[in-house]
Amino acid sequence: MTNSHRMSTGGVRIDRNKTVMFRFDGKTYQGFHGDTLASALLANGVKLMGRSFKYHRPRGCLTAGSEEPNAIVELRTGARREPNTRATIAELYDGLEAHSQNRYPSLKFDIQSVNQLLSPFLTAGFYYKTFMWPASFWEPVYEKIIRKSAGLGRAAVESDPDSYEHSHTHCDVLVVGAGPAGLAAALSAGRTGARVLLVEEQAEPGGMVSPLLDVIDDLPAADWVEQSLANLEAMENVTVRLRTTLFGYYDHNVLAALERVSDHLSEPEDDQPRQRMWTIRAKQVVLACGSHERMMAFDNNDKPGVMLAGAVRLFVERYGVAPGKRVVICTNNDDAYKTAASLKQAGVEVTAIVDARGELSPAAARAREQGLRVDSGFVPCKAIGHQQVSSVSIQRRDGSGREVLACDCLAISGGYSPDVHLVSQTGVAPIWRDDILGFVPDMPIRQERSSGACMGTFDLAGCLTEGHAAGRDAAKKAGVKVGRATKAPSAPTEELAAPVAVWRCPGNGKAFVDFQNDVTAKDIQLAHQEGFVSVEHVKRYTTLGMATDQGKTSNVTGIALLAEARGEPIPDVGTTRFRPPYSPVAIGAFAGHERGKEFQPVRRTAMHECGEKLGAVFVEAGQWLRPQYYPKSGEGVMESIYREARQVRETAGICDVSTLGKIEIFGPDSGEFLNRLYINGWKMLAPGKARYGLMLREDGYVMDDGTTSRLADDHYFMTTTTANAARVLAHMDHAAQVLWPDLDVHFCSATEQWCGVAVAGPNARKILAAAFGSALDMSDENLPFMGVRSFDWNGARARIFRISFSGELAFEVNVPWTYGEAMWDAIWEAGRDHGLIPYGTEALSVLRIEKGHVAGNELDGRTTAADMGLGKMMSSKKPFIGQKLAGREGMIDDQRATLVGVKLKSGAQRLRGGAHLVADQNNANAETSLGWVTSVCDSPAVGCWIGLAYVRGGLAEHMGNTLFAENPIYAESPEVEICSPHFFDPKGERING
Amino acid sequence: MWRDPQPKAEYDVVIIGGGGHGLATAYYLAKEHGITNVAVIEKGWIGGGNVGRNTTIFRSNYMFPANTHFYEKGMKLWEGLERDFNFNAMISQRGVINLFHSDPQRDAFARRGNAMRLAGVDAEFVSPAQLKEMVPILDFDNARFPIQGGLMQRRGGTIRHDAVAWGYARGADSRGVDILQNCEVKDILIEGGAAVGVETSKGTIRAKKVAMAVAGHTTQVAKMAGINLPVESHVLQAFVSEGIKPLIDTVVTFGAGHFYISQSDKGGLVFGGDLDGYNSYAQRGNLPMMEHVMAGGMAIMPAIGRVRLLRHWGGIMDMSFDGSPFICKTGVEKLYLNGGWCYGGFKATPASGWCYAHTIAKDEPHELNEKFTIDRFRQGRMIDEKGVGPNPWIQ
Amino acid sequence: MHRIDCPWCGTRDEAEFQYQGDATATRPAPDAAEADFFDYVYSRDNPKGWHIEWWHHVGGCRQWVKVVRNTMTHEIHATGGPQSKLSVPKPSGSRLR
Amino acid sequence: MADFKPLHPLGNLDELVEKHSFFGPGSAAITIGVRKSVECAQLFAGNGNQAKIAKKLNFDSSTGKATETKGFTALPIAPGQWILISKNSAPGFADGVAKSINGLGYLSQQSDSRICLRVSGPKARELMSRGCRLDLHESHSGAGFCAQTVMAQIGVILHQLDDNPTYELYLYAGFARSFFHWLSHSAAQFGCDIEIISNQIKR
Repeated sequence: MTNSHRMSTGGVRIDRNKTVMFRFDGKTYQGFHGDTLASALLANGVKLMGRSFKYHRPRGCLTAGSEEPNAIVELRTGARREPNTRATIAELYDGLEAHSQNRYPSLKFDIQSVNQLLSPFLTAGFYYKTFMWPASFWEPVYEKIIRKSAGLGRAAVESDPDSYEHSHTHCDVLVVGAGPAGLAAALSAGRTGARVLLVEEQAEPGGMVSPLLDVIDDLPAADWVEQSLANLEAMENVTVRLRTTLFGYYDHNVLAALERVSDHLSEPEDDQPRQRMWTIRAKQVVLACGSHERMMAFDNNDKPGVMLAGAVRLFVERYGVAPGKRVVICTNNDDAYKTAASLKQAGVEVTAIVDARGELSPAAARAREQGLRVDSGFVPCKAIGHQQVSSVSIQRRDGSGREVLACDCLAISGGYSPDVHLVSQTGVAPIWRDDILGFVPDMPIRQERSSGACMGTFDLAGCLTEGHAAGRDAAKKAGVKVGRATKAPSAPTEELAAPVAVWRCPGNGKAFVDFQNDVTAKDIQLAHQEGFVSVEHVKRYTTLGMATDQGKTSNVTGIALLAEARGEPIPDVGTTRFRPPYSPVAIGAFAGHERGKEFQPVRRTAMHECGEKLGAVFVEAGQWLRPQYYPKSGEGVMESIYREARQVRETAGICDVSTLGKIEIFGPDSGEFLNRLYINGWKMLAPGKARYGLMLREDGYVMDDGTTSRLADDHYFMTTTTANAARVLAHMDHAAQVLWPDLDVHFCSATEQWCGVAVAGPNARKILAAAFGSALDMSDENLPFMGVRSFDWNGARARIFRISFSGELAFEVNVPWTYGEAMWDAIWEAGRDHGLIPYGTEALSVLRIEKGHVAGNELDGRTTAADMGLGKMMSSKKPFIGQKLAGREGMIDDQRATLVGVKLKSGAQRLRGGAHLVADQNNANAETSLGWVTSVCDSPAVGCWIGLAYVRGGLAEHMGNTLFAENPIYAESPEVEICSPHFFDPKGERING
Repeated sequence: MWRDPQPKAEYDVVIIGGGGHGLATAYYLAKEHGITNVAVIEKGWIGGGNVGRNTTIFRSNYMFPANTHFYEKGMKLWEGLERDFNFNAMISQRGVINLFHSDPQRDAFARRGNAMRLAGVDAEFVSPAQLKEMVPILDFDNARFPIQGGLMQRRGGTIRHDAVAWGYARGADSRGVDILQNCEVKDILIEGGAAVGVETSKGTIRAKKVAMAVAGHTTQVAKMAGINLPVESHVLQAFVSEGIKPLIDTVVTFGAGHFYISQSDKGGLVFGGDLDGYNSYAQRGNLPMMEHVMAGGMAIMPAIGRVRLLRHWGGIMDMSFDGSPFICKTGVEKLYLNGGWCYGGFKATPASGWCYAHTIAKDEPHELNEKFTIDRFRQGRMIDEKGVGPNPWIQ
Repeated sequence: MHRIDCPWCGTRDEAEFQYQGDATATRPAPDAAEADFFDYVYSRDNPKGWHIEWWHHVGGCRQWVKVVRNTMTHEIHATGGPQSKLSVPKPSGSRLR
Repeated sequence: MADFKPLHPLGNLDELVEKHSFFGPGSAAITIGVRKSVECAQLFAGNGNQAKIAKKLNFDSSTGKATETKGFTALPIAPGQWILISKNSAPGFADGVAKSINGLGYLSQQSDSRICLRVSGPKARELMSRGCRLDLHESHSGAGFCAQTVMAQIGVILHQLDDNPTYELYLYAGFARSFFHWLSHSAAQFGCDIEIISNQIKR
């Protein structure tokens, strides 16, 4: 059965010298380079390509393009398996492997096709009603059945091995579609010198033009198309992108397109991505996206072998494939006569042309003159055949003259619907035109215009003229000097007679409207009978137009049938809203390179490798990576953390603190600025000193805290928490630019100008003195607690801050970023004899919990300064952001949860963050919960598990009380004692060493 | 399904808004309080707002008691809903899992999970090993933010959203409630400091009580009565892929990016992320958030790369300034407010309708909704689950 | 996708900005009443139509850009710097939706 | 002790070149140059002094346009703010500038905060389009064009050096490796070479 339906000549897209081997459902076939999977299967006489969603009816391809509802397959295998791939646009490559889907055990014999027998129950809305007997069975029984039969193809379960990329472009004129109208538009716009981008979904331009029958500028259309493409590509100001689908028309004339870079290959080559997503900022847009042919609703209109007439012609002309050997054409318009002519020219038997129109149109008359049988006033009423069509029964519209015609291909044209998908996305309403039986776009409302078939212009000459004018108009409106008028490409004028409405042909069987979702004409009537009047309700109830083709071939018929049921004209029914994307787009393409480890950029500190060398385990802190702990060989996580914490208090530790946000602030009003930002005062801070500061949001809750130093009269250096660095800088931008532009204050981030280490522990001074040598006097006198000094150290400008998060004698040393490693090494070297160890964020946390210092866990955006025990810091002598709203009754309520310490009582195993504190274990509920534990550690310094917590009433009410740390998630409920959060060295004596 | 009546001159209660909440309110007014002389007034077609354009998830995994009890009431109503109105809404308790990716996040989730458990709501931690079993396509090997575990509510899940609107509509209609479609409220009539009816595109309709339930248009309608609310309207996008065979059996949310996902009964992957982030009444979103959401998907489930996005759309969220809703009386007598649902409105539908019906019928809130007042902001008693403060676009 | 004309950088994609809400609320004087601060933080007009709002150009010059934008159509009427005085346009026959 | 040896945020540059050069097909259509060091500072005009500073230092008043002076390039980045980049990586060049503006503004030392990558070659513009949302078409931006924008989620200051075109990208040091990873991977399809751009003066 090899290439039984391939004609000996013809096929402008295929290269007969390049044969391509491929497999479908395990069987090997041969096609040609340039084929689609659908054309190659048809060439091999394979008509059965899929099963429908609900009834599992056998289906062949209906169309030759991206609007295909039936012939959808699983393409490729393994991690590259792509479900629901339209065989009509899948380009053939050597070794292509595809499988039919939604069938078991095989495409030819599908067990679930018994659903057809159940079809009385599976009509519109079946989900909602049928499975109510009995309701209690829904979840355990029916749901499983429904879910198992859900969906079409199988997605891959392994990570997608291919890459995707994004790309950006700008143009004066974007032309969508390279059919005759689009080519004419791109040519005319291009000749004005405008920057033009032409995108075309197909691998080749030309659209629905008939390459041999049509004539443009006195050339066979195929030649004109080829010449036009060459002309466009020769223009420097024009870019043509084929295999590129414009799928979304977004705000401000930004459009998105998907370029299928490698889908026509077995796998991407040469570091190319699989697909590339284009974001296009176009000044003006010409939409020339054509139209979609419609099916007629007649019984069994879904049999394989029943196809749209235009698709039949494309298979013949593009691929040299005869979809059948004996073809019956049924139409309500003139376009199908082109199919007849094409088939005739290719030597395929056209048994009859069944034309619903009572009067012979000029095209019909010509066909008759050429010896073709034309049955005017007839419509198809039933397709007959087992797994594919073998004959069709036709009759007059009044029911008389019934006749059965044998055929193996039934080519149907129910008229053309202008493709208004993209233009609808701009908000343009489709308006109904009775003369063409289709919706066309209303007046443009963005910078776009429609031309050609998508505007309802179906004759070739008209398309060319419109396209040409649209291209020039777009260029002009984009601000390009368009110069003298140019001549539009020309084609012989055709007289197209009007189509006649044929929606439901006579019959009582299954006449499909939406093929993929198995929505029949009867379903639409039924939905209406059940009281669904709105087109949106009917869409949702029947699922009309909700399949992967978004109803491109079915919506108009569905609306027409609803109009019939409602007894109203079509415009009164209206349309449902088209939603982007125009055709389905791979999720990976939207993500682009932002996946896996690349989901977000990684920020590394200057000393990252120092940590690595010492065996650090890193942890994500926002985008940063920070050393979390430094396990020695054989050491567990906890052992490592507690060893590090213990060692800091015994000797000394070094910790990379580069990720803290750092902001340099300049100007005479800096002090005043800080006064307004922070709750505490700043004007009296002397140069060379640092101070802890707390800032609120305008609603009175704590925003961030940190240490800020005064380096000179008009120069401050602020630090923020790692997590809030960006937020604080934005907050300051607002304050400086919007609130107080009169303040002479200027600032910028210096987070990456400076890197820093904290050196903490009794030996810290000794170590740094050794490291600095004569560069800095480390004495208490020169560098007292909260003192700040700048100094030159080994050729680097360094800053040292005597501040302590751990409660130990501690310093933070900053040097410019590129000296980070050198600084680390120098201090490391100096600490060799003083028991210096590296410590990570976990030990840092242990140390600060022991001291009762708050951190991220305690700053959850719902805490006030008073909640944290810092109410007294709020100055009453000056105004600051958040001051007023922090005074609302609910925020100063004495029943607020405030910061306390918790100590695990002996006997219990451990404490965990997130536990709720209750007084009575036997009466633990949402109302009796007094608060929650924020941070915990098994404190080496205290000798037991301790934690920080917020408790209603705070220390005032609970000091010394025993509460339960209720933790149902872990099935734990240990006893804890409430105590001061200053567990260790409460008098703060250790900061002096 | 329901009648298409002409408006009467007067009703006991007029509900503005034929979305999920309005219809549910009418249903419970009739069923629980015997108040059937009720009209639900809808500008377009019923169920055309957020109840028809959400991602169909229900859950009650909140931290603050005001929310936990309320949403748990909703959960219980969901569980009995189908029998209640003899209509299959395809309720599927497939579980909702919030992934966590760091120790602080784990602790924050523990706090929430414990709050749920203490309120009698189911919650549990699931380990990476369990997650691998439940959601095999999660990426544990190459994640930018490694998955450490998840907080799971097994009773959470998904429902067929349209069925909810239709079920309530049918139930209300059969009890005598008039559903007036294509009827736009132009003004709220106030006499002597009390609401007495509405002016509509179909004429004046008087009412003993007027109740607003208009989601994204809450501030617009409230303004008719001179009420200014701490609410902004923002667009939230939703996405659905082509139908594929079952791949994801639960609802999964990514804790380190804006992404959540489930799979519908028809096989589509239904997913979403965060607000587009600017005031909007347009039911469409833009590219940056789309790309961001799908990057979130690819960050934790790189196998979905070749699954195709079928459609995306937007809904208008009535974002309150603390992320929590209003079901309360207003400064105007006999005028009631239901709004500020942010993007949590769908799952609240039954509880919202039930509590709102109570509030309207008794002219005082039920204890389940007594904290959902407008005054809470002035009092400084916000219910801010996210802790991001008065910035509705990031709530 | 919004394209916002930053007065300093020129027209840029929405992706470079962080939205910062209603720009018509003005911060009261420091000694104003709590109620005034309440309105500043919580009272919003939330118009369906023209809205004057802040877009912080974090991915560019870091200026707080004032933007007059339509919340129904997403159309932008005008942009200005942090201290600019912008107002909403008179009703026009825009068909954008 | 000897002076500290600086380490480039991309690590050992010789190893980087070794590892990444010519990893694409055919001859390289992209060259990514890594500047060994950048000597730069951020200049702020004090309130009301913007025009005075611009005049004093002969800055081009139009936004989006770099000014070349004898010793440095000035990239305007916000009203009254410029990034000054020393032409010969002279350390301490900012002190000279500070002196010449004589209290009209403030300088923040930023030499270590950013790295500089130079993108050149026949496909430079196409490579830039993979991440840059700006219109870099020749009709729109030429030599001297500069802008702050975001590429691959990372903030960059972009400076077009010539019409070939050649671009320089300045980005924060912490992002150096992430950005380089993205840039070099995006460049692979064109064929890409890595080179080190030495400084005329050693720091």
